[in-house]
Amino acid sequence: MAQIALATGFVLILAGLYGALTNRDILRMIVAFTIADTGVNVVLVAVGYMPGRTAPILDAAVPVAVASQRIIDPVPQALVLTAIVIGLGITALMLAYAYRLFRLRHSLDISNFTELKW
Amino acid sequence: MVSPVLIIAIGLGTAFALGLLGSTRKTLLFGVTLAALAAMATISLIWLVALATGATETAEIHTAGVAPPFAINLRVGIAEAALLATVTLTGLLAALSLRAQLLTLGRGGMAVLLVLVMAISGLVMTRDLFNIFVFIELVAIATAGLVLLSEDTRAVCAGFKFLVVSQIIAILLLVGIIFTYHANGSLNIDDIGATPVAAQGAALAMFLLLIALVIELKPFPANGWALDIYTSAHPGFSAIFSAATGSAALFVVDKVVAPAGAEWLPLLTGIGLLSFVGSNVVALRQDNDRRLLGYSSVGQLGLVLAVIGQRDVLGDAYLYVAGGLVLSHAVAKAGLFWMSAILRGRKLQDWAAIRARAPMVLAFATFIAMLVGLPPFPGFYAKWDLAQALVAAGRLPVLGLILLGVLIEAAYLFRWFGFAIKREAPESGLSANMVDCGITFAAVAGGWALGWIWGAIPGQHNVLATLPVLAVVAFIALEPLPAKLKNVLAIAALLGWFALVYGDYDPMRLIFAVVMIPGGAVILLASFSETGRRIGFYPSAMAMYAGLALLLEANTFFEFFAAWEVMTLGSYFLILRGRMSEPHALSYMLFSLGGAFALLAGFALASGGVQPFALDQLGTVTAELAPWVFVLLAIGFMTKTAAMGLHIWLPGAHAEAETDVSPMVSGILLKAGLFGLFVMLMQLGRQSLWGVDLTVVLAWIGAISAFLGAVLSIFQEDAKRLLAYSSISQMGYALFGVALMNHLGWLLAMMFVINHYVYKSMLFLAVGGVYKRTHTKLMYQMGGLITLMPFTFVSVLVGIIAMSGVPPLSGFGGRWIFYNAIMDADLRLPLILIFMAGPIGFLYLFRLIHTIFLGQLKDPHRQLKEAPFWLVLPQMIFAAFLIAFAVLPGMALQRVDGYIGSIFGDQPLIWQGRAITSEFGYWNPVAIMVVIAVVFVAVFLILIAKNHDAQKVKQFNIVFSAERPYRPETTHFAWNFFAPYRKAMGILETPVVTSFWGGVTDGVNGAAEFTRRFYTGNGQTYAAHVLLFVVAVYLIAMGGVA
Amino acid sequence: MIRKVVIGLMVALLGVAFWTLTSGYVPDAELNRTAAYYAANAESEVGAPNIVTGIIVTWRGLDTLGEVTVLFLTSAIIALVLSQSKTPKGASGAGLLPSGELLVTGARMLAPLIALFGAYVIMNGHLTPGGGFQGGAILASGVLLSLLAEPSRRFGHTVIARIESFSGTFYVLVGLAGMAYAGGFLDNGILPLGRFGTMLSAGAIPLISILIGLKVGAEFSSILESLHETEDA
Amino acid sequence: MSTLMLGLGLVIALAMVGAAVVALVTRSTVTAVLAAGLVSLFASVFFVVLAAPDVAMTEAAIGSGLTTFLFFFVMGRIRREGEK
Repeated sequence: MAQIALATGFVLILAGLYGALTNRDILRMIVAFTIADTGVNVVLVAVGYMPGRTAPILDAAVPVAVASQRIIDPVPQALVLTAIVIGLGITALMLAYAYRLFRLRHSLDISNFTELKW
Repeated sequence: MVSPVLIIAIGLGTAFALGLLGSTRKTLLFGVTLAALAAMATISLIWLVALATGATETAEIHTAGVAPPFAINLRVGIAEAALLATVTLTGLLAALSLRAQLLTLGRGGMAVLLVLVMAISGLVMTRDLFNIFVFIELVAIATAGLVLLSEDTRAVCAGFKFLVVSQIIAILLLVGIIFTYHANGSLNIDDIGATPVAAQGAALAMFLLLIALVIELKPFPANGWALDIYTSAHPGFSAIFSAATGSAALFVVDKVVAPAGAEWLPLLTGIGLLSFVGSNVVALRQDNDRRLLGYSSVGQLGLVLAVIGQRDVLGDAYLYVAGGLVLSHAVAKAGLFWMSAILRGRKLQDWAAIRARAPMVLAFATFIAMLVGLPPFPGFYAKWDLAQALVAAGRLPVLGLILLGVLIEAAYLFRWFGFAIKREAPESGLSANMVDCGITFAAVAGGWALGWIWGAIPGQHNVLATLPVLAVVAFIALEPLPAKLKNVLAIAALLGWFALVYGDYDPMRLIFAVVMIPGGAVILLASFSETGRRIGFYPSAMAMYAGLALLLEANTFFEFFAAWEVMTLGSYFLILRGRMSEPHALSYMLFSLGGAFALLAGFALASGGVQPFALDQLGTVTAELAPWVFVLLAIGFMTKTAAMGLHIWLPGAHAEAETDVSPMVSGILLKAGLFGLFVMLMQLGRQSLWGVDLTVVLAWIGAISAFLGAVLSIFQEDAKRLLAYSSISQMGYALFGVALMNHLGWLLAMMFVINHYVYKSMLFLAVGGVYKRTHTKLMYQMGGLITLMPFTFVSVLVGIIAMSGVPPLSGFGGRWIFYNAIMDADLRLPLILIFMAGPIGFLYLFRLIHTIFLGQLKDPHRQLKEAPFWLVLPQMIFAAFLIAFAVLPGMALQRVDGYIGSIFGDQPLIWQGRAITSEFGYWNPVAIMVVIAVVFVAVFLILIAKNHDAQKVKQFNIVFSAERPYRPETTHFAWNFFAPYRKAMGILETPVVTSFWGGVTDGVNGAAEFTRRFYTGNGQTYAAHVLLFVVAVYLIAMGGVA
Repeated sequence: MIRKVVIGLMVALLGVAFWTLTSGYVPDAELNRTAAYYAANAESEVGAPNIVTGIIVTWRGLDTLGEVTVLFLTSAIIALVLSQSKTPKGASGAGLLPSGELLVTGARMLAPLIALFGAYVIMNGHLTPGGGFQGGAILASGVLLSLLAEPSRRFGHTVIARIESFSGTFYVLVGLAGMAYAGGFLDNGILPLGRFGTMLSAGAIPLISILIGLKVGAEFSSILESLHETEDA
Repeated sequence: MSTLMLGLGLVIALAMVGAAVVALVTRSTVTAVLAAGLVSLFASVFFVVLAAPDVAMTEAAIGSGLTTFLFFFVMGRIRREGEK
């Protein structure tokens, strides 16, 4: 299972990167990056996964005493939560930038914004 | 002690709380923001001082009340505290620099700035991998926000490109972090380092982590995105981006690479070096100031990354070296960005506007010297220690590339400085106000303070604490005084110093000291002819003299090298003062730095990293290394004596310098190279490499310099250029003498030290006086000045007699010793060259007197007066000295002769009364003087007797008989005077060396032009570059590491 | 075309690296030492049955503070970005959903429910899945819904800004209180841990969750509003 | 682990990749945004399978919900701007 999740996550990352680097439409670049971000999240969660164990929540079924035999690693999940929110922040920022760029040139083609160079 | 967590809490809390203050009271908001930044800076400084003085230990701060690795922890040690102070102070000053934008935009902008400074501080302190990621993202987002504060709409594009790359970095970083966690079971950096890992994929995870952090450092060539930010963002922000963010990112790499292990260091070294050299090459073709600073920033980050790669060999010196480079970079770059806020124009030439403000020039010079690593700034100490460690570890190629990079960086920075000093200043190019200037000078003060601190660290020799350098600082402070008063003080300072030290010197050093220190004071007499305040002259001149004074004082390699660099810097500023000297000063600086780097490498090779290493231990170098040390040092010293091949800087630099500067740089400065050669040869003696005796090579170079210098000299039309080429020739003689490695050869060289100083200074002053009156240096525009400027004529006459080596003046003494010396030696072939240089020398010297003083007086010159008194006075002193020295050479030479005898263990000269006897003959100066005087008086009387036969001719009675000449100079009989010889010797005039160095310059510039096409401006292409970079490094690294 | 091939090749090479990671990946059989520590000490140290919440609020509280700050920054910057450009007049909204009577009524009815649900998720974050982020996002979706339903109606910017500032400042202050009264910055032990598994337990975790929820909700709302607004900001 | 779970995981994984491919190749930006939202939605289901309920909730609310709306808001703005 973990391998499947890992592979899926990596495929999403690679697909996202490819899309972000080949699509010249700025909005589509951002879409591609969100896909890559999702892929990263899947990879992160997959790394914490341990077959046959439950979510890291202690309750009647999982008392503290046996917790370390029953639950999966909670750390990657905590990291992913942070990563998701940060990803949203960056996506929102890029979108706002996209709007500003569009206002600047009435175009969303990244190759039109090259006056800074050399 | 307040907890450093408060830096984070204050930054964040204030950013959040700004919203509670309402959005209308912007001044209040700004005040609160500044107060918060000031509080953060204060906490950092308190910790810095406490840690530096040993009042407290490195602090480990736990959050959540749990020890690491289970909760995030922070650390504040000396390195962290220094960086925190840099970051917070930069933030505070940047807030002031950005005040107009922040006040317009209100609390949003201020909150973003606060969060940025907080996040960079957090990045410095945290010891947790994922926490690093969070702070990096915060920094990235805040950067994208603050970029928008620029009035430049292109900043929007730059910000977007930056965000795209940030996304890629985030992805790589997260994947790297999670797999590192998987392999180690911990996110704590120290914990990861403490547990050995065998898990599969750990190396790859570490690679992804490191490469993501390295891309944060904008490595060349995957850095187009960052350069656009430098170009378009508000300079107040760029200062943070370069100084604070860059330094923190470096520190993060340093933190992570510690647990990653030493096998990653070569990779970092490689990336760092590529980035350093590559960025600097591309920067050569920049003409936008901020983009140039961007390339320089990126290059500096690369340099420090390469230094991080050397942490395994730097040992205890690691923090000192890396810290010195980082802090120099941070302070200088922030200062330059803030300065660029004051400048209206964006072209490098527009910086000429600062010329009107001396403090601005001082600031600019300070920053450039810091970046290039010149004394007394920390980069200089760092460079020295780095070189020692690298050579000791056998990493010469690394050292070579670093020095190459520094040289290229120096090329564009000093070219820029030249623009600022020499180009035409744009109308109202400055928008100076109190705050921006204040910020800039805060950086200047920081730079000098750092220089002091780096020198004051135990075990170091504090360049700033030496008396001569303090005198230079004093002269900077004395700038508002009138020039005449400063001149009195300068002469007093030189003589005072000489009185203080002369008792300690051996006879040889004493000769040099007399030439350099009181000799300098005599030349300074000529400076009384200047009026006004002469801003910039005295600090520069005193820096040169300070360097020379310290050179003679130096006991260790470090002291010698520091003195050498101080001297170089001072003389560069002096030379740059000349009216047309911009390109020449630059080439002087570059050759000097190149030579200095050869010295640096040579010293490091000799000491093998042992410090301090005394100069007189040079002889203890192992036989294996000695020839290489010899070669490096000889190259370094010969750049200063302008030996043929390394000479092309000299003619322009000497000829275009000011009237009283030319004799200083020619008569005095060239001797520093000779002094170095003496010191070196005294210790190392003869060395041979691949069966070739290196002293013979030197002798050949000396002979060729003597010959070709003379040949080139005879074809000059510019009187000062003629003298400059003659200096090359004269130094060639001296070099030849030194390289003979026998008693008489050295005595000859010592004789040249004295003679060349006297007559070259005299001739330069004389020609300078003529220039002052005629406003031309071209000889064919002059003539017949003998009646109008008789004193000057006398000094030129005395000068050329002395120089050409005919009796009775001291030049003949030189020749006499010289012929004795070569009879002793077994070098027959170079002898021929040297012999031929003699008569050729006579040809150009003849022109000097014939064309300027004899012949017809030109119409525009009829009303001329004698040169100013203060120019004539030192000439007369020199003339008197020459005559005295000719009669009594023993007064100076006898002691030196004895001293040299004690080195070589022989005594070929016998000093008897007025006569000197060698095995080949004897020389009685007094007798010769009497004979010559009698002959001269006799001929003179005959001439006077026959004077009535002479006929006066109107000046233009034949020349204008036909049509008007197309090129007026061709009508002067002295133009192209030696055209007939050109047919024979023209081939020697082919500018082979100039073409060679020109080719090198063109090649580097071409490479720069080619490389910068790489930066297409397309954000997507930049992102592709980043990916390409990652993949390329991956392929290389997996070959080497995994 | 060449560009696509080159990029494809590079992505493929990166894929090789990732493939190495995947193929060499072996899931842990035991919890590693960090995770084991959390499992063993969730009750005694933070008192939160939901270990993930315990980690993000307390053990890795600094990350979470940073993350909240990311949203704060984003919303501030987006406001800056958009305030520099005037928005054209005209129809508003995404234009996907018709803002009919039904939707308006539905939204008005749903909004309190959504808010309640958000509050529940926030308050139970330390017991069950959920917490400040999730709850905050749910709160924001309530705002989103009413934005869609009634594009012309505007939430008070000042109210959102006040909530944003207040919760953020208070969060930092709670963190500092941890330094003064407990083991360190962001230590939840400033309040009694209470009885394990009840609503009012786990020290300051519920309090911090509320602050996070409010903060996140306010930031999201402000981002959404900024991007949605029709008039000049 | 049951084969059923494994099969479920595989199906979701394929669905995610499929949606991602659609998002990247489609000509319409609207479709792309929706497909990307779908990827997130599938991911959140996947997280439930991977025993990460907290993450699943967050991904669903933020990744697929809010992000998608952000896209539409900006696209709406851009369209109005373009019509001007």
